[in-house]
Amino acid sequence: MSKERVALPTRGFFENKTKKGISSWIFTTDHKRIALLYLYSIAFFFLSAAILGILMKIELIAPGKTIMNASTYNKTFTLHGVIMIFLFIIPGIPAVFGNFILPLIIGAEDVAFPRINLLSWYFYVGGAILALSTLFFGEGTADTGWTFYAPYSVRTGTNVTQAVLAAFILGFSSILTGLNFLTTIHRMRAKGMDWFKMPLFVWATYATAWIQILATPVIGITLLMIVAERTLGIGLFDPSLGGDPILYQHLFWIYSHPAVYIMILPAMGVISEIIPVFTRRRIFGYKAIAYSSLAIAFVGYLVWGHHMFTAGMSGPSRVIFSILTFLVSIPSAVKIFNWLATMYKGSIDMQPPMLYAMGFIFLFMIGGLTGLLLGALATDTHLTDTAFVVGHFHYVMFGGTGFGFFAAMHYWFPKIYGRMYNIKRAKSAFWVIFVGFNILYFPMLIMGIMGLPRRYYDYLPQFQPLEILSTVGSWILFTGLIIMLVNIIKGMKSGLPAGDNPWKGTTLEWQTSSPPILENFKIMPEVTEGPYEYDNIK
Amino acid sequence: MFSGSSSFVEGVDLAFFVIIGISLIFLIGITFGMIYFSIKYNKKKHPKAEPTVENTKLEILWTVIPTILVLFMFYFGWAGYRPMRTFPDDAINIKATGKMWAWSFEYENGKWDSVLYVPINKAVKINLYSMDVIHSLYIPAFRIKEDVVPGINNKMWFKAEKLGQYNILCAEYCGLRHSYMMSKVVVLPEAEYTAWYNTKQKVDLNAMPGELAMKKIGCVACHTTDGSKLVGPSYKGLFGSMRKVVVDGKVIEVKADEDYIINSIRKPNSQVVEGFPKAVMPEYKDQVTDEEIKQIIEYIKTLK
Amino acid sequence: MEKTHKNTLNYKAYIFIWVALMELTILSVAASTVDFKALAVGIALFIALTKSFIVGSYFMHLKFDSKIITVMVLITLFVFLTFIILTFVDYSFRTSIV
Amino acid sequence: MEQVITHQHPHRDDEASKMGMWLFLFTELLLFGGLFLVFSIYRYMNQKAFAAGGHELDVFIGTVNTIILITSSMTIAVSIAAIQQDKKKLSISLMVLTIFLAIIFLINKYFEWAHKFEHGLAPGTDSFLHLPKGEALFFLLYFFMTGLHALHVIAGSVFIGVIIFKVKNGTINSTNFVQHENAGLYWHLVDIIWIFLFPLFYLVH
Repeated sequence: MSKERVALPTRGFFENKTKKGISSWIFTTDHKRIALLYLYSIAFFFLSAAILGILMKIELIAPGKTIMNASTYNKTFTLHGVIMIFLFIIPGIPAVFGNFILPLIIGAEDVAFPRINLLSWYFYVGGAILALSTLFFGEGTADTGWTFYAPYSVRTGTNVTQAVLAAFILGFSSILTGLNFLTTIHRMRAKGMDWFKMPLFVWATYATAWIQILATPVIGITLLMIVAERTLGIGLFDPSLGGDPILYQHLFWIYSHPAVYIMILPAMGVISEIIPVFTRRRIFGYKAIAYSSLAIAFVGYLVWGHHMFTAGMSGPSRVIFSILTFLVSIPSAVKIFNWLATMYKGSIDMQPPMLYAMGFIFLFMIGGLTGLLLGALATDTHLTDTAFVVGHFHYVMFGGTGFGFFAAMHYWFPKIYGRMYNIKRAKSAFWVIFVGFNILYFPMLIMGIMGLPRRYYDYLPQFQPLEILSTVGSWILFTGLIIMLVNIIKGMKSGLPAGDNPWKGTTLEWQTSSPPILENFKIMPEVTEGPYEYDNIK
Repeated sequence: MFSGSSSFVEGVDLAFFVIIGISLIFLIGITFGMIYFSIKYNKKKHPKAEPTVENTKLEILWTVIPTILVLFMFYFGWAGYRPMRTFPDDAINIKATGKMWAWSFEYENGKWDSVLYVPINKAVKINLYSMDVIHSLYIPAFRIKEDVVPGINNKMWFKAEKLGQYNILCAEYCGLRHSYMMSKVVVLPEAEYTAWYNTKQKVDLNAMPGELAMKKIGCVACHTTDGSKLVGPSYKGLFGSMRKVVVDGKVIEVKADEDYIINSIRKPNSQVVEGFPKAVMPEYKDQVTDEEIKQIIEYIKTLK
Repeated sequence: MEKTHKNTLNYKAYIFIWVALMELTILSVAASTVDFKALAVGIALFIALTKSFIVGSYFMHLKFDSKIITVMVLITLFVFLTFIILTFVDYSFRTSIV
Repeated sequence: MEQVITHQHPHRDDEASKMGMWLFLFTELLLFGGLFLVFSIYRYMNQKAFAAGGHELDVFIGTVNTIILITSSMTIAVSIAAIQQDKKKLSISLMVLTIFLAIIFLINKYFEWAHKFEHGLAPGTDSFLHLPKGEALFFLLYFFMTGLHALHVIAGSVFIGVIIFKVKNGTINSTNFVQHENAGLYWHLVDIIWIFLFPLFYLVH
């Protein structure tokens, strides 16, 4: 590669003629700039939480105290969870790629409410600052775990109030994003793009937005109740006043289980975009995939109880929630079959986005299939609240959503920056991440089956070999992440110009310049056929 | 997994193997398919993709078959679980109390211990009580777990089928020493159990009532009597000494008299000894009577 | 782009709806003085639902706006209903153990 | 929630801004929905205590407040009809009336709360902690839910105040009144929530 920087034919929306410098970013209403604001802040939080994760793994390399005491460890896993969940995985794909790509892919000039879009980023940053500053106020970061279970969250002296308020504000940010996307998809599709000509990423975003709108307020009010309980000293979940701590768990999971689908659905949407492009084939079972997104969103509302099988729910509701939980796995399975069928007889080009997509399918499958063990009553009784659960949801959240995020990053990178990263290095980064990931999380599944509870600062010596393996995996994974990050940043600065449509995609975002111009399209596009008509391309 | 140390192990492990088995078929099949396709239909070998042909029959097939399979898996999960929730009438009743960060087990005749002794091949029903926050009683070898929720009377039962000692763990995060909240279940032959059950509570005749009360309440999980530091300060030499405590962020010196001890039990976070973590100790209200506090003070006085 | 269509209701209609709501309020208060036992909650909720249906259809123009909003309202209510029902499945069986 | 038109949008889309408002209302609905869920579960678990708690509340004040809110809902609805016919003055005075009614509602609420506090029902006090089990929950929920509702009344009034200003300076007129409609929608939602709060707390014993 030559060291010289090749100029781009157009700098698109990066060029702003009216405002200069930082104010052209923090006061922007352009969805593309807001998306990048999100991207940079999310990347920052992701890395800081990843470092917290590394520290936790180092602590666990040997029984007893290694580098931190129990109190610090408890705060660390709480902060790791809060940042990863509320600042990375939930906003992740919708806020970055939803914001950047959604208007482009449906042929709109922006989202429906650009100023509210900017406002939601401010809520995001405000919530993030509030969450992180718990480190410096009161008795330090909350030590409750990201679930804030009452009554522990009410009793602990750590700064739960502030952490909970942060989550509340972040919830607002999420709601506003959802509201914006729903209206955008309803009102701003290009001429001729009827519902079944929408790309599948749009369907996924649509389903996600409904969950953001309808589930988030429930956690909002629940967290407010915790705040009231802490500040007034009496509470709605306090058993000594007749309250029921399990009701808190109901309310918490009414949101937090659908939130799992806020996390995973957009990633599935990304995969559904990538697979047709790199197999040069119309996606198999378009409608099945579209409907399965809606089905996941809907059935996702009905299964929250499987987090509480041993919490003391009544018998019949344990059984009902178990059946419903099994049913929610079917739409996910349908998606995977459809993706596989699209690959069959395609012309597969193993570019980095495709590698990440296949990585997604493999890891998400392990996540999903281990989920079956947690949905079945007998095995869940043994496995719930153990390291198995931790392994399971990292396979789903990181292996699924995280890999979906990386796939989207590598797929839309040339569109966003007009440049291309080093493809070889991207592929090697993938393999390091993939290997490290499995070495890190697979031992957790085994330790869980052996009976190691989660959130354990210390453990019995019999677990040490697997803990060491897992810790080493975390170092490999982190190395891979660094390689990927360096590659991406280099690509941003000095990658070769990528052209408007490097992957030869058929969806609308590829029909404008890279990077796109401020107004997105010179002539507003019109749609006459489905999104993935590769068969008609010569 | 483990061998059958309780009557539930077989059902749970069967569900486990059924689900894992079906899962592995899918995982291997799809992974193999992905790899095979990406080699066989690679761009280099297969430069032109064949047009996609919709196949509704296939779609229906791969919706219906997984549906049947998951219902099948649900069934095994339920079948292995049902016995856990079918409580026999003739079970021995034991009350298990979880508190930060210790277990105690109380038997029908008033006997109590921090280790759970049970007879082999006999149903044991455990009624779960929490003194403070949510805990979860977990015996991995028996495949059972149930949360211990304050204000709610959860219960569990099991029948141990193998002699030996097994770990009892706390599976619901409960604060600082969550990972140390451990105990053991000891499975004894029937005769040995009966003998143990019928011996009077081993009361150290020299032990003062306050010492017993503290053991029962669980103070000793965090405080020592020999001067060493655990989670909280030791009791040794406490009474009558001058203590540096933090009140509203300021360090002041107070005398450890009776009022000080009462306050430290009832409202421990209003004055935390300097150098110790704040807001760790729960407030003890109904869990300890005034009478018991008096005994505790008498006992602490003796710890010079 | 289309403009919001104007309301089809005149002032009189609004007054009429107001009177209806007032009557329902009084009915609801009156019903509370009679001891309906277990039915009392049902009756009170039924009247409240009727009232909010009227407010929604006329004051909030659901009857005149595009149908998609009505569909969205129904989705929301349906989801809320599932929350209530599934939570009650737990609490109404709290004494029984399977 | 306000409707947004930027320089990038030469066309405005009233339908979109109304849809956005409705979606926002759904989140409000579920915010209270969570509380209604808590209320109904605790009522189910403590029926007697909740009935006893309900007797402590003043049905008369509750009824008066219901009438006030429904009337204010009507006035804001008519004010929208008025602006559509370009009757600026009528529209403004109806909105002023709406805010006036809202203030009376809040004053009533204030006296009601003050009365409760005098009777030792203030959360956090010793007397409150000695209430029978369940009754404490009833009053906690009462204060929490009516308090949150009162906050919404205040927010709605501010929203309407902004609309009055915009009608005055002509931003809102007979051809562009979607913000006015949105304010109305918000106000009606506040009304609907009260329509449920009233019977659940005051009437059902």
